[in-house]
Amino acid sequence: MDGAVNPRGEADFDVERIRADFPILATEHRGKKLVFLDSGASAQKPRQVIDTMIRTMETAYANVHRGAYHLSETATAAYEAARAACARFLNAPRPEDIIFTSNSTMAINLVAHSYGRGIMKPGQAVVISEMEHHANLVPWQMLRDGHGTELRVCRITDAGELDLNHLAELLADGKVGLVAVTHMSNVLGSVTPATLIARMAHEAGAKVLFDGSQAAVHRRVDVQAIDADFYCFTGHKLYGPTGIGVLYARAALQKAMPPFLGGGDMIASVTFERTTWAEPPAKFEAGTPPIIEAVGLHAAIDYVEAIGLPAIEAHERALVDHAMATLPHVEGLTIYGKAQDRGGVFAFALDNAHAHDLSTLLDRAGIAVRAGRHCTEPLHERLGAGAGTCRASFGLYTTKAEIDYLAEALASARRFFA
Amino acid sequence: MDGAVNPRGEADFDVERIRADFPILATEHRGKKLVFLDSGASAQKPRQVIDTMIRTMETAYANVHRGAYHLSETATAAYEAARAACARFLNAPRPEDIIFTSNSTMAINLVAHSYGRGIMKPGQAVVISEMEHHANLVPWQMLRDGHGTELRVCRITDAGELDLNHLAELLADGKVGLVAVTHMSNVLGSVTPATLIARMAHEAGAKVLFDGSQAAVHRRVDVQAIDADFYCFTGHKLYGPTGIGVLYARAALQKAMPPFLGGGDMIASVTFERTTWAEPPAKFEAGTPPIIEAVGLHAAIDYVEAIGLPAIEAHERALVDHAMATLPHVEGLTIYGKAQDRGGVFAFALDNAHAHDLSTLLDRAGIAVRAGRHCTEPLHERLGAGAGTCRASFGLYTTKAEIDYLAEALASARRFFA
Amino acid sequence: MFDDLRDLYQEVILDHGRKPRNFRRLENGTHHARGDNPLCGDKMELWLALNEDGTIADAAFQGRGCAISMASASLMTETVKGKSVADAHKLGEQFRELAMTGTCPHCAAGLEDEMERLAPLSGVHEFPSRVKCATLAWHTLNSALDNQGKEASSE
Amino acid sequence: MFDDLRDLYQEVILDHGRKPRNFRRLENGTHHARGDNPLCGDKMELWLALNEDGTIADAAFQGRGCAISMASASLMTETVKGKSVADAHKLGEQFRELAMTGTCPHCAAGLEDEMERLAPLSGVHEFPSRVKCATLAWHTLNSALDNQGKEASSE
Ligand SMILES: Cc1ncc(COP(=O)(O)O)c(C=O)c1O
Ligand SMILES: Cc1ncc(COP(=O)(O)O)c(C=O)c1O
Repeated sequence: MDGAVNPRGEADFDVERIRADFPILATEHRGKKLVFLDSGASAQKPRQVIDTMIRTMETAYANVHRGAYHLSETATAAYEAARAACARFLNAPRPEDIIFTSNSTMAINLVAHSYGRGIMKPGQAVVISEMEHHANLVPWQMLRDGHGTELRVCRITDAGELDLNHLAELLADGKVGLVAVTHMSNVLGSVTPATLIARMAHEAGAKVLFDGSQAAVHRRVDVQAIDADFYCFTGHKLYGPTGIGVLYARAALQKAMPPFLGGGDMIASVTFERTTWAEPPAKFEAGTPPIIEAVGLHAAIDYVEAIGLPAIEAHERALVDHAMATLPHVEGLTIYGKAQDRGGVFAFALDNAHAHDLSTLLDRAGIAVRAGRHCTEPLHERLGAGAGTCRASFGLYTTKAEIDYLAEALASARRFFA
Repeated sequence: MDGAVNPRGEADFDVERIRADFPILATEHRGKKLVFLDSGASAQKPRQVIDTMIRTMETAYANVHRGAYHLSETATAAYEAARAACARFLNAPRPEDIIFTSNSTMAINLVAHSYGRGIMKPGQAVVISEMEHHANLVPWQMLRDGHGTELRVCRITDAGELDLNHLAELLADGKVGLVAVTHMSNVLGSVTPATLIARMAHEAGAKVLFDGSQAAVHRRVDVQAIDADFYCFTGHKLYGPTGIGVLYARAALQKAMPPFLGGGDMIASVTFERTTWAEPPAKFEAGTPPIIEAVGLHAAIDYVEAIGLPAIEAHERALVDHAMATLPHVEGLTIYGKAQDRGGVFAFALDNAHAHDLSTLLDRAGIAVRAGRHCTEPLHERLGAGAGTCRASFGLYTTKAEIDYLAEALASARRFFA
Repeated sequence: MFDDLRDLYQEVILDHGRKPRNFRRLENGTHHARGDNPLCGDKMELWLALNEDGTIADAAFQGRGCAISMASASLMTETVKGKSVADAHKLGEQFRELAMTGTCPHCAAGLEDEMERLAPLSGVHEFPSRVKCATLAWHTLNSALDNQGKEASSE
Repeated sequence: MFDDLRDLYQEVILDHGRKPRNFRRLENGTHHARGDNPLCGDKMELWLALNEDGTIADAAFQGRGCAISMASASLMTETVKGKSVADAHKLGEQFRELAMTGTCPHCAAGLEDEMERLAPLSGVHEFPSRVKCATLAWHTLNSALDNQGKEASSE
């Protein structure tokens, strides 16, 4: 299979060595080798992450922040080290700029409450885009309906790129309080020009949030270079455990925002009459946090950083190039999204085959792809694919041979439904 | 050590066999065997839970609900089986009455938003008690300050029991929309008379929520027998993973309540203008849920059910009886809480030794206890222990020998600070 | 490559999926419902025309969905025509059992021929995430009969 | 049983913990702050009286807390009396380093005697969750000097 040296010269990206780290890739399903092309929904976990979680539970587990005893100190240190790792991963100025949540969805809901309801005024507007995941759409609808903000939707071009002229129009009246857009589409793979968007938002007096659920997995993110106010990602897509998400929020905003959830560990002092909040980020982390998950996420970050985000990006770019060179030869296949700057995700449809039927066939061949609308119903309407599409998404363990196999299976499926 | 047959005749509660299931109990800390008396903050994890989580990540992991392929179907079935296990564990009528959250704190915040803001009217009141954990206090303060409800605090007696006469008074004017009280205090161990409280609440036209974070670990809970409207617990205290909590909510209430968090998987249909919600419980579970954690929690429930909640309760009652017979012999020791019905948790203080100093000493002897106010600051003021206490809490792996060792260490600590 | 899927996608399914019968609006319908499977984006609209005596005179549908859901709706409209409302409900129950388990040991007497006709869909029971595709039409039928105008959902 | 804890709880610590010096209100104070460690419930109130020339004429505190935090506050008030504000800040920085690492290689010349006096608290560095107990008094000092009236927190 491919690996070792590839045309772009990432000689040290040895995909077979990487695959050996993922126990699930060695499993068979109904007698077929697993070809997992659904990493965009959730990625598989390397041995390094699994082992770290085991070790924590077997030797170093206790609740954090609450105990003065040795085991709790150890657990607290590990939890805080995970925060520092996330800060490094995003190049956030300080560990305290990182808030742990349960997933990206919760991170965005937190911003919708603590910044949206807490700081924005009714009548101000939130700008999202046509290609947002429901996680970055529904919270803003709920804010609109509950708080009286306006919701503006920035168009995308037919190539699947953010329409920056439209964005400029939407920002022109100065009423926008927040631009909340994806950093990479989970359907089209399009990467948005984050630095430019942030500059446009800031010039119009708005803050900016990037949904980095996909982007952070596929390329190096630098929140300071982008000048992001908020940036989120989710652990389970970054080869880490479920149950943990990450929100970067600029220190001054964390200070200004009221908390979202109430409970233990987020207060400085409590009486029945009055409560004062702890300092950020504790203020935003109510209750027992995802301790084992934070430690697992730390291991996942160490894992991808050891491989190197640039190497991962190059590997996935090579995969996308290969897919775009190979798949169009399959008769009757439509591929969605033609953005210049794109990551290892794309949606597709086959004439005469409904996405759901197609995914059942591919599954029979051992290929896991998603079918449906991938939590982007409005985008699918926009694409004229309201009935749904299939989506393939690559991970660092994906090979060109797997893409060739997908092409073969698609050609065969076409004959099946002919 | 104790085990095998004990005076109460639970012949088959073999604590040594149970201890062998918990890898961490075999570890040493600074040369001392671990005596873990902080299970009330978070319990240790048995091999059965750890192995299930490993197996899931190694052989059966994918995102749930979103894929038509085999691996995703397997993961979805496992996630839904965990929901069914939680329903059985609480004797909820149907699996769909269970909502997964990230912890108890989130479960209570969900109720404070979806029921509190969603259904309650400003001017209505929430009744809590003097012995609530901050998780069941701060969300109601935030509701009061944001929604205009009143917050009423039911007194406890000097024995540490809920003052039912006072509860009756607080309910008398019919303005109470919700009674939200602990089912077992995390400081005093007091178990509250849930069935009676629910009846009183319902007769006054109020719904009732029980914070079962402690109770569900220590005895069998039957939400139908209690007639609870809401009941929550948290995975990590039940020998399961962090990152998952459970909310039982009566079906009719789930139907009536608006959702709390917005995102994927909780919608039926989305356009930019308007979103319709999925059926409960999906409506309340936005985003990728704690999949690995749900499977781990399922294993934890299977584990405690195999031992049997009645056996666990009897074991812990024997431990408490032993502690109450032994520890008062330590000179200068105060034990807080004297409720008739109590579980394996108690707070204590030693004359001339601040709780924090005491816990550092005990830690040196290998004993893990918590020092502080255990997220119950108002209760500590009520107890005249505003500077904090130490707390010992038992798990199913706790032995009488460990309690004897605690007594010895306390006597020695007293000499140290004399 | 996919020969072992011929059990699920029998020729009759592919045929009904490609050319669903009764795929039209019913202008003179007496009952109507929409059905929706949010997960896959399947949507359908169902019309029924009942006779005075309560039997189903006509049934028709429109919508979009996978081969399984289109074929199931097509076969359903064919099967319920001429049946009493009670029999239509009974068929729905039995069909759901068939779709979930692959067999229907409790299938009541008197409807054997109709169940025979629906049998090609029984292969779906091996595909848990596809069962809903097959049952959506029947959910929608229920909601048209019970509860005029309310949306059905197979979720 | 606890002999190896004598490094942390040296006799001077236990003595200052039991009988803290300068434990009183300062009626004629010029500076004041509250300090709070929410985790353990430690609370303290600190008063300073500064001379015209900016040296610290008097320092006193009240509050509740563990032996470490009481002893640290007691030693701190003794140590800063007569010092300039700049020296008090410098002592605070050096003390925090001592508490966190157990040594203070960068300790500036000129304050050796004062650091010597604070040395008994250096054992705290082996107890990460107790470092805050030792530094709370110095955080409170900073906030009294910098920022009249604002609460300090060692969180
Ligand atoms: C009685 C009680 N309620 C609520 C909680 C909060 O649980 P969690 O931190 O898992 O949300 C706890 C434990 O910390 C508790 O003991
Ligand atoms: C772009 C994007 N945003 C948000 C999410 C939501 O992530 P989660 O479900 O982990 O909250 C996803 C993935 O589902 C995504 O792809």
